Amino acid sequence: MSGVEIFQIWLMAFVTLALFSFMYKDNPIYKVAEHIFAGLTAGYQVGLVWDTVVLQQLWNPMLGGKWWLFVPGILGLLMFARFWQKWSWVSRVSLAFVMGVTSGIFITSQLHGLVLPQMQDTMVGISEKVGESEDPFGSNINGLLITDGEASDDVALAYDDTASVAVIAEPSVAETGYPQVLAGSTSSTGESVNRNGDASVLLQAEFADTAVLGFGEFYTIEFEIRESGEAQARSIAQSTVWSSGGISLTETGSGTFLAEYNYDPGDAQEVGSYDLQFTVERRSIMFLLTAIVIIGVIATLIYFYFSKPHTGALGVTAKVGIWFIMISFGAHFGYTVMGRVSLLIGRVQFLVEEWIASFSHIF
Amino acid sequence: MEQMDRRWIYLMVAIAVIIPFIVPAELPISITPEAQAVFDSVEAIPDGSNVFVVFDYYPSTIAECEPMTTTALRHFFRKNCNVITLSNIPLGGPSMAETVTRRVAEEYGKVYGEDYVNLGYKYGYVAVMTGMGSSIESIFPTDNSGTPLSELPLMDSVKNYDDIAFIFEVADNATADYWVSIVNAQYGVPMICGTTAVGAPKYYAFVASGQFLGLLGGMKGAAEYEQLVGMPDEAVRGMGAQSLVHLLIIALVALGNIGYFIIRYKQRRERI
Amino acid sequence: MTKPVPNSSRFVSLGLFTLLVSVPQTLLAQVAEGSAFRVDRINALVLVLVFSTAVLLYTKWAKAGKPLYLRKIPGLDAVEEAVGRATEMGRPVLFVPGIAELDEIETIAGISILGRVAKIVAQYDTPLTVPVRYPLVLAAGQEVVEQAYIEAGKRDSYDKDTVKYVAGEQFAFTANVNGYMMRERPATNIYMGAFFAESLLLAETGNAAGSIQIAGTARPEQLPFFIAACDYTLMGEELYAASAYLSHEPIMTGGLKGQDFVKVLIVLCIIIGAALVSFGYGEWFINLFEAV
Amino acid sequence: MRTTVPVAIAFLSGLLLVTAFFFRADTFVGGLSQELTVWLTIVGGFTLLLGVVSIVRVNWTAIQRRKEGWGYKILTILAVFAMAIPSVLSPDWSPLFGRAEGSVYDWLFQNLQMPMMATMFATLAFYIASAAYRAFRARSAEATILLITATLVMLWRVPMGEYILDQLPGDIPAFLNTYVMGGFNMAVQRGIIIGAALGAASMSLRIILGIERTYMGKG
Repeated sequence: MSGVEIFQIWLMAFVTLALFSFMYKDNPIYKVAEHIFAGLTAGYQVGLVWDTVVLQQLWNPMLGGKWWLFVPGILGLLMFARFWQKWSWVSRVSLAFVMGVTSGIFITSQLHGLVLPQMQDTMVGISEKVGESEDPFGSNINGLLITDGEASDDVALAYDDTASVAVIAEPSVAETGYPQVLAGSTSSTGESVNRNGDASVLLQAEFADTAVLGFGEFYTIEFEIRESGEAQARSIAQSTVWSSGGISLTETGSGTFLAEYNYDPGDAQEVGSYDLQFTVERRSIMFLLTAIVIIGVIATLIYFYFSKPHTGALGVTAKVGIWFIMISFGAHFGYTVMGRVSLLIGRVQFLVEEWIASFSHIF
Repeated sequence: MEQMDRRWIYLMVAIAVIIPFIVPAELPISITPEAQAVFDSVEAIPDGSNVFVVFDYYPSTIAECEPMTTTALRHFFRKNCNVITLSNIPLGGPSMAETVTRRVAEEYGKVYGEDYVNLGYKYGYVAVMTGMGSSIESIFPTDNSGTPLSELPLMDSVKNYDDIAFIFEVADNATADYWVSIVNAQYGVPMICGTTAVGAPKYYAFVASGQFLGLLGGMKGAAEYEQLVGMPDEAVRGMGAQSLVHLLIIALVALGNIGYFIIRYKQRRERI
Repeated sequence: MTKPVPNSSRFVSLGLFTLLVSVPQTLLAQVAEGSAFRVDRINALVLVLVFSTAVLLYTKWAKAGKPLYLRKIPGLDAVEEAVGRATEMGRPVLFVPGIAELDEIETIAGISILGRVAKIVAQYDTPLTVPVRYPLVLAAGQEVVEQAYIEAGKRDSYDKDTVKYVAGEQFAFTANVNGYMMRERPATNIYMGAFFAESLLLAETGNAAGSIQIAGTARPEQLPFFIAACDYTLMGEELYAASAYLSHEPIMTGGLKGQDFVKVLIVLCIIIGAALVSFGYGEWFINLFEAV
Repeated sequence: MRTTVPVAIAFLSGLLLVTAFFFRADTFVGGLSQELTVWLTIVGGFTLLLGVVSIVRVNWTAIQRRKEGWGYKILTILAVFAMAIPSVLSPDWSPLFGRAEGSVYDWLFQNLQMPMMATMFATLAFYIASAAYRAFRARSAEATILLITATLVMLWRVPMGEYILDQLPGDIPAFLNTYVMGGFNMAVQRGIIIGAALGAASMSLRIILGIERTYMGKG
């Protein structure tokens, strides 16, 4: 450690201890440090503004051909007019410009960037998506063929012409996310899918889940088909929070599940060949958390609603609001304590690890 | 007990904070999902991307914030990302960005101008953030030390937010709100925030809405991040002192309340 | 405080006109050309327009003297009581209008509450001290207090040093005010405005000095300290509501009512959205609020 | 004139920025608003110097009038100049000038200003401990909720405290993070954020339309 470095560390330690000494009581050394501190803080800004504003942003670009920058330059200088009583109103012009531009950015950014997203995220349902299978089939898959029982041409389009239905599929990706659709797992029985017939076809899909379902968690499953070249898939069966959608789910082994659905092609679809898609989402009933969030946001907004007296239902909501607010402020308090303590730790870290450590270089 | 000189309390705090530095103890540091998300989202950025590391904190909070910027820089340099630093703090921000970044860059043998650039400071954060959406050069014609951006090879490929893959904001004040409401909302640049503990509770709202991909709260958050990146440093070392002082403060709160209830109980008895 | 200036109504109507008529028209023209307008931000435009209209209409009504209801804030009654207590004890009242500049809305609210406090103080002839951190706040504060003494008919009791500039630096300011509290032991301390880390230092010293304390600030991170160490606390927007309630300033009242109106809309949207999403029909509705 | 010109400038510049938000950046409005934001960073930069001038003036007056503690105020003024003068001189003349590493400016910042700022805030840890002992009383139901939450959060956020929580039944740390921080706290913060955003937007609107002029120092 060089002499200069030791001097620097001792200087830093001196001002640190000088300011801490105020804890014991006010004293001249503290006052010296405090006044130097106030001056340095002001002086720092002079260098900063001179270099980054006056030179970098104003003077050099003006020399470089952006002559029109003399306008903001003058506006900036006019700020100093406030030190002369008679002309102080002139500084308002500059101030008004700063306030005008800032306000212009503010209105839109506050409403667009804060209010909209925060509102949007509060509109949550009672279940939350925890995991989702990737679309396992990509583009190069076989599909589901629906015939009208006559057009053998249709059959010939893509598949073995003895089968009126052909399924399916080598999943192209199944590496990420859970649940994972298992390779080669989606299938149907070989029965005919004839939209004029009454036979239905059993669609099956298997998926695996790396983690066991936790409390309040469940799967939602969707079979979809997509006409070749069409972007939007059509749902043919969907299990949701509220219903099974005719899909049955059985556990087949450790962590693998089989989803089955009896598809009646007479229901809806046109004759043609389709891509078959299958997705599974792992969801969690988040009733409690959702309720806390929605009630909390609304109660807080109502607490700060001043146009009606807080009586009746409004009063109850506001009362709930204040309890929520107290919990939040408690969290704030805990965190603030943590923050202040950290700052002290930073100084002690310096004193112990650098200053006291430097003793060995001197003594 | 009510009359206890507060200087005794100051002394207890001082002792509690010094002991762990003299007798260090290794403490297990648990990881919150918010900190894990910070690590994961940085990991997910393609190697070699251009990223912002923003020094929006005053020197007063270096103890909480500097471990975050230091670790972030290590994390990015390890991934060979190009780091662009800037600050919206007129008091010390650009100087700290300069010092910290240079120090970490030396660890990784990174070259100024090619691997990292310090844009420095400009007045008016709303204008700075808005203006960089169209052109970084119009707001920062030069870097912090006055070199025109055109002379810095890294800035050839960085014109505005379209060329920025990620924003790592470290703030001890409300500037993080404007990175969210202006840059993230209007330009869709993904971001995370490292903040002092004082600001952390508020930012849970931005994490929930997905506007922040993750959150580091205070020195504990910094310690978690250091742990995740695999480079335990100042914040991890500070956890011992942090623990002791917290326990001391909780004990003081409890003591104060016990005294309060005893007095209240006595008063009530006297009234009867 | 902000007094209506003769030509201000012209700007208001000009602004209203521009915002409500010409901007959408230009924008629609642009859409027709299918060019530069950000159609994807139309939701934000609607929000901006609804919000601006609400604020401006309420402000207009407030200026026209239409009675607009604002509920009373509980902590405000406490102010009167606390000043009364100071009179009984013959000790001064301390009022700190925050430590921010005059361009901060919290400071403006603080100053307008100061006007009310000064009036009560003047009536009871209780000494008042108002330390400030910025010259502009000093000017505004002096004007408000003097006005209050005049309105109370106590012009002669007004002392120009009631409002005084103490120090420009945060902690220097705090140390000074704390010193005052320990020396003079004011019976009542009122903190209304923007406070930062010094909130705790002030409130704790006041607590130690045995003063009744009433605080108000809009900064959530400082509120826990005021709540814990003060007898009454105005939280967040209550501060603004209090100043609007006390000052009957149409600009403040109008703004507050306009915000309240939009708040109700937001609450309704959240309820509708959450219900739709829970039953699985919410996607289109949620997409209406997408910010791009 | 003294009011109309500033109000008109605030109105025009504000309206332009609002309009530009709804147009693409490569339009005329977009370009103009971009130019105005650049101007703002220049004009606003000068406001930082206003504070410096104020400090020097206030301290200088105090010294002239030999006010209490005027001796210390000399130090303040000396410190301003010690920091400012070398920083505005060209680094081409001497490596001590300018703002780069090795300059007087940087040295004073690193070795005096930075440790001082850090220490100023560090003292708050002592005050907060003392306040915790004195002021944080379970006076009412609300204060009790605040106190309990604060204690739990304080325990949760440090390794030793978390160890203690882990000894209790149930996964308290996870509950704190998910329900207290991500539930109750998050909902309240969101309500406050929305309310504050509306407040800020309403203030901005009034500034643009010239209804609000307190910022001009007009009482």
